[in-house]
Amino acid sequence: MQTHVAKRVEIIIEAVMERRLTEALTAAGVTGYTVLPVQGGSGRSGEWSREGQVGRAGGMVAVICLIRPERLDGLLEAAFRVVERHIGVVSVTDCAILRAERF
Amino acid sequence: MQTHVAKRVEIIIEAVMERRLTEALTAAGVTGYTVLPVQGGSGRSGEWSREGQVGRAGGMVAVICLIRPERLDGLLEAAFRVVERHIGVVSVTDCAILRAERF
Amino acid sequence: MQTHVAKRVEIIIEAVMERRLTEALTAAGVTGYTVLPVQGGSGRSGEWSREGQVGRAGGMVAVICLIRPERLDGLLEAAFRVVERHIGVVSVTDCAILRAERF
Amino acid sequence: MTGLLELAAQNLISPAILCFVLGLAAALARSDLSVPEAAAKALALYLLFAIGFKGGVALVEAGVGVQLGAALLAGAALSFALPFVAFAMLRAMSSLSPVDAAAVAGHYGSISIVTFVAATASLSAMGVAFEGWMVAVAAAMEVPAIVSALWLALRGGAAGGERMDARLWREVMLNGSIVLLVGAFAIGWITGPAGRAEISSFIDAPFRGVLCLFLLDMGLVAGRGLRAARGQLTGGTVAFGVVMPPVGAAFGLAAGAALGLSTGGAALLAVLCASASYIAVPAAMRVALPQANTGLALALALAVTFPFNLVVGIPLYAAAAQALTGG
Amino acid sequence: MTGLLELAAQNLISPAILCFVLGLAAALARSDLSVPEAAAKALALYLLFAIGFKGGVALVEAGVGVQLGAALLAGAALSFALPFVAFAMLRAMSSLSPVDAAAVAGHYGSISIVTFVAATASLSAMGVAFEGWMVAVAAAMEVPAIVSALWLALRGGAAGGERMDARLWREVMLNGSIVLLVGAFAIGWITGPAGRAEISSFIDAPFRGVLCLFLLDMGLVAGRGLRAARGQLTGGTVAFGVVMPPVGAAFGLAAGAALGLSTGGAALLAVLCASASYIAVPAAMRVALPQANTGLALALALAVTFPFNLVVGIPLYAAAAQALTGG
Amino acid sequence: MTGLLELAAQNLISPAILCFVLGLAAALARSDLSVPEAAAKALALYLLFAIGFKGGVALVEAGVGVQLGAALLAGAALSFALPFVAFAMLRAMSSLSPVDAAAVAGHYGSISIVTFVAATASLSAMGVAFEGWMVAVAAAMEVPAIVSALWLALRGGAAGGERMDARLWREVMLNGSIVLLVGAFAIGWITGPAGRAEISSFIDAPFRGVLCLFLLDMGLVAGRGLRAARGQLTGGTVAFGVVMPPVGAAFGLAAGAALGLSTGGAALLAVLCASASYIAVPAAMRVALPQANTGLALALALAVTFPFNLVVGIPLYAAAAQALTGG
Ligand SMILES: Nc1ncnc2c1ncn2[C@@H]1O[C@H](COP(=O)(O)O)[C@@H](O)[C@H]1O
Ligand SMILES: Nc1ncnc2c1ncn2[C@@H]1O[C@H](COP(=O)(O)O)[C@@H](O)[C@H]1O
Ligand SMILES: Nc1ncnc2c1ncn2[C@@H]1O[C@H](COP(=O)(O)O)[C@@H](O)[C@H]1O
Ligand code: NA
Ligand code: NA
Ligand code: NA
Repeated sequence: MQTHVAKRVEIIIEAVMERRLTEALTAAGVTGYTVLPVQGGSGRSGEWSREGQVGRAGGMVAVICLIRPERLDGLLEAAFRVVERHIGVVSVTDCAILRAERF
Repeated sequence: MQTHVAKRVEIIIEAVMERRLTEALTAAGVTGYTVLPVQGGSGRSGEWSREGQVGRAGGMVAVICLIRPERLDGLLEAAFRVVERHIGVVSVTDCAILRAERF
Repeated sequence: MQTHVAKRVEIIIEAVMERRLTEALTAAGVTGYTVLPVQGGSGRSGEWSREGQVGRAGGMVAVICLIRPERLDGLLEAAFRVVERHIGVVSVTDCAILRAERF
Repeated sequence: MTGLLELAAQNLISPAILCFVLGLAAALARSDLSVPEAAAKALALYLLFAIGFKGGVALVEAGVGVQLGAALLAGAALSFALPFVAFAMLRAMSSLSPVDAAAVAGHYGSISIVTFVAATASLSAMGVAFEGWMVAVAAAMEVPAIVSALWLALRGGAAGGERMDARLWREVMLNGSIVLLVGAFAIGWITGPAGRAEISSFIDAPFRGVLCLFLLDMGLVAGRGLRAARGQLTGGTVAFGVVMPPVGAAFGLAAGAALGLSTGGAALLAVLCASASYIAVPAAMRVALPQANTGLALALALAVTFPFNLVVGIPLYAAAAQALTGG
Repeated sequence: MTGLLELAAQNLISPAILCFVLGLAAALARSDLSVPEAAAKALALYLLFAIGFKGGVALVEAGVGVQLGAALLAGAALSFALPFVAFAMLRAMSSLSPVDAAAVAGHYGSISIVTFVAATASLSAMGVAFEGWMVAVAAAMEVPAIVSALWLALRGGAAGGERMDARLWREVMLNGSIVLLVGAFAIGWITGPAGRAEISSFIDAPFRGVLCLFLLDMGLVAGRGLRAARGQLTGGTVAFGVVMPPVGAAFGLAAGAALGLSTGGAALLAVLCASASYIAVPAAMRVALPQANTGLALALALAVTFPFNLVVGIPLYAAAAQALTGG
Repeated sequence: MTGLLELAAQNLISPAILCFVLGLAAALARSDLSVPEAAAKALALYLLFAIGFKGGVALVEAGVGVQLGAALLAGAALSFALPFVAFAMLRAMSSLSPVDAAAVAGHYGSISIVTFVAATASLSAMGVAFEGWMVAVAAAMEVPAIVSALWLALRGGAAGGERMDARLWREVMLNGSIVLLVGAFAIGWITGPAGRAEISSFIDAPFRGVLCLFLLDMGLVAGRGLRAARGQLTGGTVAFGVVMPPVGAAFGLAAGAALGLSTGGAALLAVLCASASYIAVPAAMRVALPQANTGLALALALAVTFPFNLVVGIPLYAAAAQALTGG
């Protein structure tokens, strides 16, 4: 099948920052994203798990964004401004997509 | 460790189409897949979130499929026939897998 | 933006083995990981879905680990010792990360 | 007329309606108040089980009669016919494409079980009796509208997948809420008043309180739907969302009178005709009519018609039924 | 004999059993009816808490005596011994490998708390009294069977990981359902009748209704299990699934009589011996015996033995206990 | 003094407290017992709705008076002022950085609604009357402390994002628990005793039982928090966690006496001042003060101060209020 080169950006970030991040992405011209729930994790700031949460303060989400390669830098800069001072990680993978007219 | 070249296909699709998709994948010779819940997202058809859902009509899922490279085309064609007329995205990444005898 | 080469390891494993896996990862020097819930799947041992579960015996989780390339082998060996006799899959993707000082 | 206004005012200040208003206001103000998806589904299961079960028990007391059969047939026929009425109105009142109009029409032919539940609670509070087995009529009205909608869409130029294949047909007929409603009805019918006595402190005592929490969630969902669909809800479609319910209700009242239902029964049939589906139909439409704008249909059903019926419709149809049946 | 059949028929048309049947039928018909995972877990927490708490309160009234100690020991011994019986039967009746047979045997030595809860509800409905603290015996019977099963598996040729390491041991002893059951028992015992009075409208009034919804979910799960395991459920294993319960029950009845338990107490001990675990044991087996086919064990326990006990077993064991104890 | 000890002992062996202890013990023993997140949230929604609604109904009976207004103002002022007290104590007692101390201080100025609910249950059990509308004061005390904490953090050297921007301000004011509490209060006030009668078997009868299950979960969460934060909870911070509550309570008692509240009302104001937030404040701090160690603040609030108040504090403050108001 005909596929097109793209980038898959995965941003794992605190749930309280989700809206701020997706708005920043949209402002940076991103046309779509998908949010996955996160059940737990560990990092420099210690270990946590969804079961031990009260309120939303501690939870995290994973935001996945498929974009054309030329948009990557704009996206990363927008994302970075949001995550900069917060915990979380950002990774980028090369990928191929179907239906490129959608992106 | 000994790893083997493979493809990781990620299909984000409406929950109502999940069974149709996984059956099509199985029919196309796929030996395994994993379904992740999706919490929300945004695309050409607007923004949605699991919290705002009644019934299953609006939710989405992410189906992940690790396959040998030679099977990729069959899988994509099968997947495409299901998603074609529906909202959702399909991406493919190169990856390496352990225990290739399982695939 | 400045990115750094890294590996993204995704381990899909039975929920009962989650703690054993994350402890093995930590022992192998992994500094962080994220656990995603899994809703269902299919493989050599058949099909399952979270809705059909009683207790934790049948569920699975996806553990995602971003690491520096030189740590990959240690991680895979640690992971393999845990998953070896169990069902589940392990895949590795090349990726780029922001904020490499965190890994 | 005073009686009617009083009824409406009384209805308005019940905890249940106010909970809906609270949810709506919270969502419009973008509060992060939310009912977890699993909890909302559990509340729905409870309401479906309780209302179905009570209906079945009521059937034991009433006996299976010709009237029940006639009401089931009438309900199915209304569900089948109303999408044509709705389609015509939509084409006249709005600029929706034929396919979108067909999808919306399907939602309005089918029913909203929560509106039904709220109506039974209101009638009980007003002391108006109704046929307990009316819930079976509700179940019979869920599906036929889907068939009409797909037919209208095909005629309206939809291509390809919008056939009602056997699989979709099975999915629709066996969707969870129908199965639970009908199953609980059967269980109530089999176990009868003895069964009801056994679980009464579960299905009767907390019923209204659970309805309050459920309506809180419905308000939240409706409010989010409104915000998501702000761009799409044109004047024409919104007008349809408040005009269609009384039109549907008129059909229901006429049928109820023809069937010789009690005042409450006629009011409930009116409520069923007036209400719009937001569970079974959207799911079927997403599969069969993926190109239709189901977001719009859902927003209309949930954020316009549902509150209209809850606040204005239920007391209105009840008053009309009273006038009509002289009850 | 008439009395027995009547009992069974009565049992069959209770709302609880019919809810199970509804769930089973819905799953077999592939309806999308489902109880969210979180809601099902919450219902289970409620049932465990309520049954444990009531047991503890009952102990205040009965007093801690020699009989309780003896019953706990007998329960643990039965749980330890029954896997050997089950293993021998499985090797004779089916073609399961030793390791798979050991895994299944472990499930049958342990207990199903929902079967126990359903049995207490049936006994109460029949007006048969029982020792309230029997729930403590249930807790004592959860784990020993796992030890026997692992021993049998090792002897049967399982290699490597199937040692019961300290960590697994702790996980099994402190699994959520045991901790909640024993903890609620202790709380009931400490707070006594005054504590029960305080929360009675939470743990008593809605109890049977909650059980109905829970059994609806169990039916759904059992039905899905049946569909998933259709290929693996051979005649031999299914036969084992309905023969083993009465065999286990016979052991339980004998022990109950020897201990001098009341009619209801003996019946409950029989139910515990007859029932098969589907929570604690499968989790332990996945860790310690990953090569065993736990899917098969789970399908047998849930989709064959659980309904058998629910529908046929409970009234049967109750009648046998009545005959035996002359109660 | 005997009366006080008796009260404390009585409080200790209530099912609710014992459920908390069970959860705490289970988590510390690393049992896998857990309440699903959705179920815990649903229980919280129930408690907030019930307590808010009852408060609103109580206001109908009491009438809106000057005392309510004064109490709301006093509550807001206390919430605003207490972080300064807490900050000073933390700087003296521990080696926390100014920013971390400010974050912790913010938690202690705000309130824990579960502690409040548990206190109302204890007071009812002791037969001590209180102003039903005190729950409105609780709502008024949630937010002001956040403003003080951010000001303290800025003064203490925090850089950049720790401004309270309009968006964060809205998020905090409209956080779900405030909206539900205030909304339910309004609904109770509008529908009055008639509304309460309608849903009493939902919000009154099972209330204490639901509180038990909720406290079980709080115990689990507190235990997990303790294990996660073991390294960070130094002697100084733990000492603060048990010294700050009585200090806060003293302010509350004084204000209560000055306002002329009843014995129970003064006790509840003390409880509000003594308790520490673990929902609204942590979320605001994560956004506005990401560099602060909110894990420590949460562990202190949940795993030190919450149990202290539950077990020791509530009876202590009640006894003090009794002595003070001579009630
Ligand atoms: N190396 C990593 N791989 C995957 N996820 C990570 C990694 N490091 C951190 N995370 C995730 O990011 C969260 C915060 O990390 P940190 O900022 O290091 O405390 C963790 O709880 C994990 O969910
Ligand atoms: N570029 C994208 N990256 C990630 N997910 C996307 C993207 N575009 C769409 N999606 C997902 O697919 C769903 C439907 O997209 P659409 O068909 O564009 O409305 C969205 O709600 C997202 O969950
Ligand atoms: N090829 C695959 N791609 C993605 N997930 C897989 C694949 N194979 C197996 N899995 C996942 O691993 C689980 C166990 O697989 P198995 O060990 O083959 O029974 C399945 O239920 C899936 O969730
Ligand atoms: Na209708
Ligand atoms: Na057994
Ligand atoms: Na406070």
